[in-house]
Amino acid sequence: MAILRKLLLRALSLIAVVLIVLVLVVVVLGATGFSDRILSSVISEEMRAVRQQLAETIRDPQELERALREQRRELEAFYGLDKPWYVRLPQDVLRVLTLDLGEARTVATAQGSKRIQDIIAERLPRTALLFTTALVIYFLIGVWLGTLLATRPGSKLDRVLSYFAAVSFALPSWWTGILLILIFYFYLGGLLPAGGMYSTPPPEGGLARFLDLAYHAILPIFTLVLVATGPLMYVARTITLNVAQEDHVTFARAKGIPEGLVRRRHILRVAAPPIVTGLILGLVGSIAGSITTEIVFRWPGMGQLYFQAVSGQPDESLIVALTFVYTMLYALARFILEILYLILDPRVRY
Amino acid sequence: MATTHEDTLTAERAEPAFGDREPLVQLQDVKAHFTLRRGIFVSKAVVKAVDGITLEIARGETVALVGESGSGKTTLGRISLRLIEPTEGRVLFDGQDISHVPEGQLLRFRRRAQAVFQDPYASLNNYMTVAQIVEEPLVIHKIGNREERAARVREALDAVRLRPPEEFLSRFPHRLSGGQRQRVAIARALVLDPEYLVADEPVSMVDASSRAEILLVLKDRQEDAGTAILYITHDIATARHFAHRIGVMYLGHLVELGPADRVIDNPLHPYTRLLLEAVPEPDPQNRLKERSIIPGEPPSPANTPPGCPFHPRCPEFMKGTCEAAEPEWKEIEPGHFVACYLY
Amino acid sequence: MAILEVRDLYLYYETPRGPVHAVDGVSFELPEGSALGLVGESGSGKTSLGLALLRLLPKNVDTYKGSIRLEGRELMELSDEQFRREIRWRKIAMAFQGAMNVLNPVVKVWLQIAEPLLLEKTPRPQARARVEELLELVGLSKDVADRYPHELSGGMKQRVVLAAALVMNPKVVILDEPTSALDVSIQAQIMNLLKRLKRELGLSYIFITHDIALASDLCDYLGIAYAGQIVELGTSEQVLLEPEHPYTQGLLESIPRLRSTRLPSFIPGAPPDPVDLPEGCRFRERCPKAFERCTEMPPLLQGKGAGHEVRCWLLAGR
Amino acid sequence: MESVLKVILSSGVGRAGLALFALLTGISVYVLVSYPLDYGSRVWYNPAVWADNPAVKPPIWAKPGAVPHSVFLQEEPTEVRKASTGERRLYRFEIPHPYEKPPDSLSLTLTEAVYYSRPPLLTVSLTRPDGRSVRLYRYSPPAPRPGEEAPYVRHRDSPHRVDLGADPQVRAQVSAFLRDEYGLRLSANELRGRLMEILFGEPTSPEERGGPAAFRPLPGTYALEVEVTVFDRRDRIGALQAVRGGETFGWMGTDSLGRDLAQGLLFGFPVSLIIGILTSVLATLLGASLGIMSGYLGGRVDLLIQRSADVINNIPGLPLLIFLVFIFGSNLFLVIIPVIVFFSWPGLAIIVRSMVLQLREGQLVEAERSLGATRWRIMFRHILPQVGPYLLAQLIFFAPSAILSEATLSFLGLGDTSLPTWGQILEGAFRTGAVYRGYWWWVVPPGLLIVITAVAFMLIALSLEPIANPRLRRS
Repeated sequence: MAILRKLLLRALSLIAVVLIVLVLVVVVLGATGFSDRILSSVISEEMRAVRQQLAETIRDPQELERALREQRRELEAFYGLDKPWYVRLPQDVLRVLTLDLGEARTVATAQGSKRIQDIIAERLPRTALLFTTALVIYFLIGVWLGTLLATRPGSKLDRVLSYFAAVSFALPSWWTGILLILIFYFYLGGLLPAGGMYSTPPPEGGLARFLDLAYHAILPIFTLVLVATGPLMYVARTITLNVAQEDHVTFARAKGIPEGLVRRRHILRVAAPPIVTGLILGLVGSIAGSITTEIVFRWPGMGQLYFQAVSGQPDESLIVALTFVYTMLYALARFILEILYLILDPRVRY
Repeated sequence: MATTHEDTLTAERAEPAFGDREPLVQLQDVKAHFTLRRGIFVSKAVVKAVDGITLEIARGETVALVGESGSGKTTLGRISLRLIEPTEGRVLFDGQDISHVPEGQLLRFRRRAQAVFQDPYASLNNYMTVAQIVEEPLVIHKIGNREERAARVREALDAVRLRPPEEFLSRFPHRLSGGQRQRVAIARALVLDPEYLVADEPVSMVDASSRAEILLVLKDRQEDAGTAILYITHDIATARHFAHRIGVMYLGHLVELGPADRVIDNPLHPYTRLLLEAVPEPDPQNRLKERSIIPGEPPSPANTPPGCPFHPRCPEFMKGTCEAAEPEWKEIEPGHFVACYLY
Repeated sequence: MAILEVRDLYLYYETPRGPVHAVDGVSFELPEGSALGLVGESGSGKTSLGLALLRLLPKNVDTYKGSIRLEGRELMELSDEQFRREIRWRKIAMAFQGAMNVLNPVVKVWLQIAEPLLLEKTPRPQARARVEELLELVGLSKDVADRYPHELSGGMKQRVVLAAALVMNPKVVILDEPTSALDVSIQAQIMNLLKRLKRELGLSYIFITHDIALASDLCDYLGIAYAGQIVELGTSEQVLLEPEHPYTQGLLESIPRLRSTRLPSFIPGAPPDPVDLPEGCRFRERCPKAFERCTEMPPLLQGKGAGHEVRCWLLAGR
Repeated sequence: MESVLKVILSSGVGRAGLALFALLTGISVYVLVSYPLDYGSRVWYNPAVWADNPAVKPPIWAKPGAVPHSVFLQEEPTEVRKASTGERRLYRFEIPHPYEKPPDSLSLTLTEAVYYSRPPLLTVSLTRPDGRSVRLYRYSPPAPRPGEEAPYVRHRDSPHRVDLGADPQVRAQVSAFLRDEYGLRLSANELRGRLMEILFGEPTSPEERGGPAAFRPLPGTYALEVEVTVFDRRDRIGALQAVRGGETFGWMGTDSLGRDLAQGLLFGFPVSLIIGILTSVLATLLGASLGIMSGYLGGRVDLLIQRSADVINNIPGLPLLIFLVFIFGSNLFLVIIPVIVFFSWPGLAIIVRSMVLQLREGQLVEAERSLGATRWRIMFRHILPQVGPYLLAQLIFFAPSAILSEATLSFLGLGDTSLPTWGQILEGAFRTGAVYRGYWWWVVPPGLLIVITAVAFMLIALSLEPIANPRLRRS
């Protein structure tokens, strides 16, 4: 029961975080007048279409102006521009919370839907594909290398990999991506593609299509792995090294347990919960990395979408929706890892 | 319960003079209850660390509090120093109630009452030299000029047998042994010439061969300057040699109090008796016999049993009496009190 | 008949400041079914001695040599793998100091006790039964088996550690400060238990402690360690009643006696820096009886008769 | 603090980090002393400054033997001849060109012309190693405007620049030259893009005349001559500058606007260090003071600080960072650094609080309280020194994150455009597709410098591991 209560509390606090972020985003947009400006430009755009339409039916200029003013008021009421931003706020927040994310202005799905829900539904799996594959790979490599190094602190390999960890931490994922493009696309004569998810035109057939996707995913995933492995490896090494010095490890050795089992059961098993904590702390960096990696490799996922929403012609609904979705994603990933932590560490189950 | 062996020295030291002297520190029915929050949905648990204790310490007297972990002896010491505000009851120092005075007005009291703590590795600031550490109380209380303070620091170091003081002044704590550190801590406490000193397990983390040195320093001080000392310890044997009176604590209660030799030679409470039995002495005969032991483990102070707190483990447990109500505090022989239904 | 015979055992550590002489030429014999107490204060190297006997050496070992004979068999000739397979826990087990940190926090108690059994392919139900039997032997209830260490009190953990040490029916059990973190009442319970196990199972103990009074509670023989060396060795009677070494004498006099009014005394000064030991006798700087010879030459351990050995120049003249 | 330095110096990682850091600091100080503070707006983002530079050229060391970029400046005429009305002043530029290929470009820039009656007349011609001379270009500064009084000042602030490799007038002149000298008939239009090849070469062979014209390089010394005819002796020419565009440029090459990347990269040093240090100092100060307050004071202050820290700690940083910088603008000191600080403090505050909680219950604090020490004294004299080394380690650890965050924002086009940074140089490279064309000198050095700077801090931070993580000290 205690474990359930703990999870419930954690879930509640993460939900609170998502809410707070959502409110923060809406408040910032409203208080800076950004929201109003975007809305009025949307209305002006629609008014142009309306004017053309009405001009064909209404001949009298005065009549036309009146009809247009009427239309404009209706539109303003429709978008809520007739009320100040803080009156719209609860409504906006509620709308997003019920997953009614509105419509995008410039972006659409392959089928042409402008509903942000559809857009995200299309993009999210692509991001998830990159992100989770990379996460699994760098988790395995990082933990494996880190725990391996912990068995021989001070060795040459250990020192080399310490430097690698420092460099890996210092590598911006986008620059790493650019370098890899330069090497594998430019210098190696297009050995690997420079970006995108599929070749143009995409190959037909399930397997061919999948292979094409995998071929395009190699560099972005490699980028994410390269950047994230070092820090995780270092964390895993430090934690394992600490655990290896604890008395219970000596006790296990004294019992005549073979070194392999000592490592697995008495060092790694004990080091696992704090390593998961390290992974949780690295999550923020991974999300940031996945955004810039998508941009560099023109991977049509959420990160690229976010970039599009912010740069060029800003799209308020899209920004709010994506910030919200990113926060939720993060909270979810974090929650999953925390469940893992609880499973791994009997001490916190009570 | 007649005493079996009497000893001239004992009789002399047991002179019940202290009860008549003017008390310096008076603890009157003090309680310290802490609420322990277990979680948002769970009710709070109340830890009764100290549960109604009355004790007086006279000028020039050493009172030892003995008991095992969780008995509340450390909390009681802290209350007497007003490091903890008692939940109930009063603490009088030299006749003045200090139990609820705001921290800002305690400065004069702080100058007159001092403490030495258990862990000489944790109670000294590792970033300060011995000279700075011992001088600090003088700086805080704005006593003397630089030269006067330096002289007093040297005096204090000499008094705790860190000799010659010059050799220690500029050292950092990590260059000292546990016993030496503890003497620095004592010098820091004594440099203000306190009237009252709480020594909380001052030797438990010091090598056996150096313990007596520290306790003798304290004893000298008490004899020369008439300092009242509250000596908190789990080592009842040292209490016999360095205290005038011994109080035995169990789960926040004082179960027995009396002149040191009387408590050792004529223990009244079953707990005291078993505790004494458990103390090993270097004797080759020991290995040939088993000790009588206190069964079980002490319950948590968050969950104290009703009635006499010791009744679940007591070999003399009387059903219907011991668990019903707390036993009264009775004086069995002059100055020797106990809380037990056996008397 | 000595079950364990240790001759000239050395264990030095490498540190940035120089080598630490943790165990510096230690020799003793442990007769079968008896208990030898090794008493020493901080820096005496007593814990290193326990580790040296089980060959649990830290990474910064500088020197590790000497002779350890178990039932007449030289252990120093065994390979690490042989030592692990044949000696650890099967012949020599150890109940560690500080039971708080000795148990693996994420593994259930029963598995930690049964681990060496399961390695030998003992079927799980049988191993489980053995664990429950041991838990009862050390005075714990069976349901402790399925708990995690953090759910146990200090005294219970110490018992679990003891049960774990007994699981393979070892000949020798090294007890490293098994009660130092416990209250006296719990300490007395554990000491009684140790006595009972010794009597009932015929165990031989090496009892490592800083508390000479506690050692007398269990030990037939006592060795007094100072700065990596044994300075006095003999039966409990010899060492406690007729101590010859000034350090032993000082140590005994510094114990406060409950039943006597004589004030305890103390040994002035502090143990020497293990990296920078004094010339000659290592105790001479604190010794009230030190004379010229003590600064010139380190004294050797010499027999005084009836197995009583003392490392002191005072005895050389006799 | 001494001991911290000792810890850093005791490991190879720490020594390497410290050496790197010293180097970076040295370069930054040099840049701060020798560059104007408004370098960004006045130089880097001013296209006129870079007009003469070749676009996207690699550094000189990358292509040995390539035609270098050369600038020839003359402020005084080489020769002056009196004329009936005024003077003829000759400016002569000797251009050594021993290369087997033509230069990338040739341009001439006139800065400041002052005249009193009629505008001076400039006639530009090129004399080649074979003795042939080509008339290239004629120019007169704009005539006086109605109502304007002498002296008439022209091109003082906007110099007149002519690209001799692309100007239509030059094409027409060269077309005439080919016809007159070699009998080659090539229209001005056909010469588009081939002027350099023709001016710095000669037709391959007489047999091929009439066919499609081919030219072979003509190595030797060329002379670009500018004859300035003035109609009043007081007339003045400020300076004339001829530029032969090379295949390479400077130590670090150029970007698509012809900017000297060496300058931009150099200017990035102090900017990066300032971002790193300022941000980490602010984040550490904020985190440490909130953590100490939270831990020592407890109660509502504690609750408020810890709840806020928890929320901020649970926000995915970059999306919010992008959002806030996008909304509030990209001023480095007013927005970017404060926002990064805002996202950085919580972790530290949480850890410092737990350390302080432990210390507060510890015997040192208890001892100090019983001595009568004030809260203030305990917090700063006794608690702070104990968390101090840890704070220092964190301070250094924050810096690379801050540098990377700013670089990422810059890369996303949200950088502060008043200061050139490495991230912005990379943004330009990525936006213009430099990666796909292999312009490595534009892409690799800025990223490498970001990494090196971050690594310098990281190495120091790693060497402080025994302080930041005291459990390791046991080994």
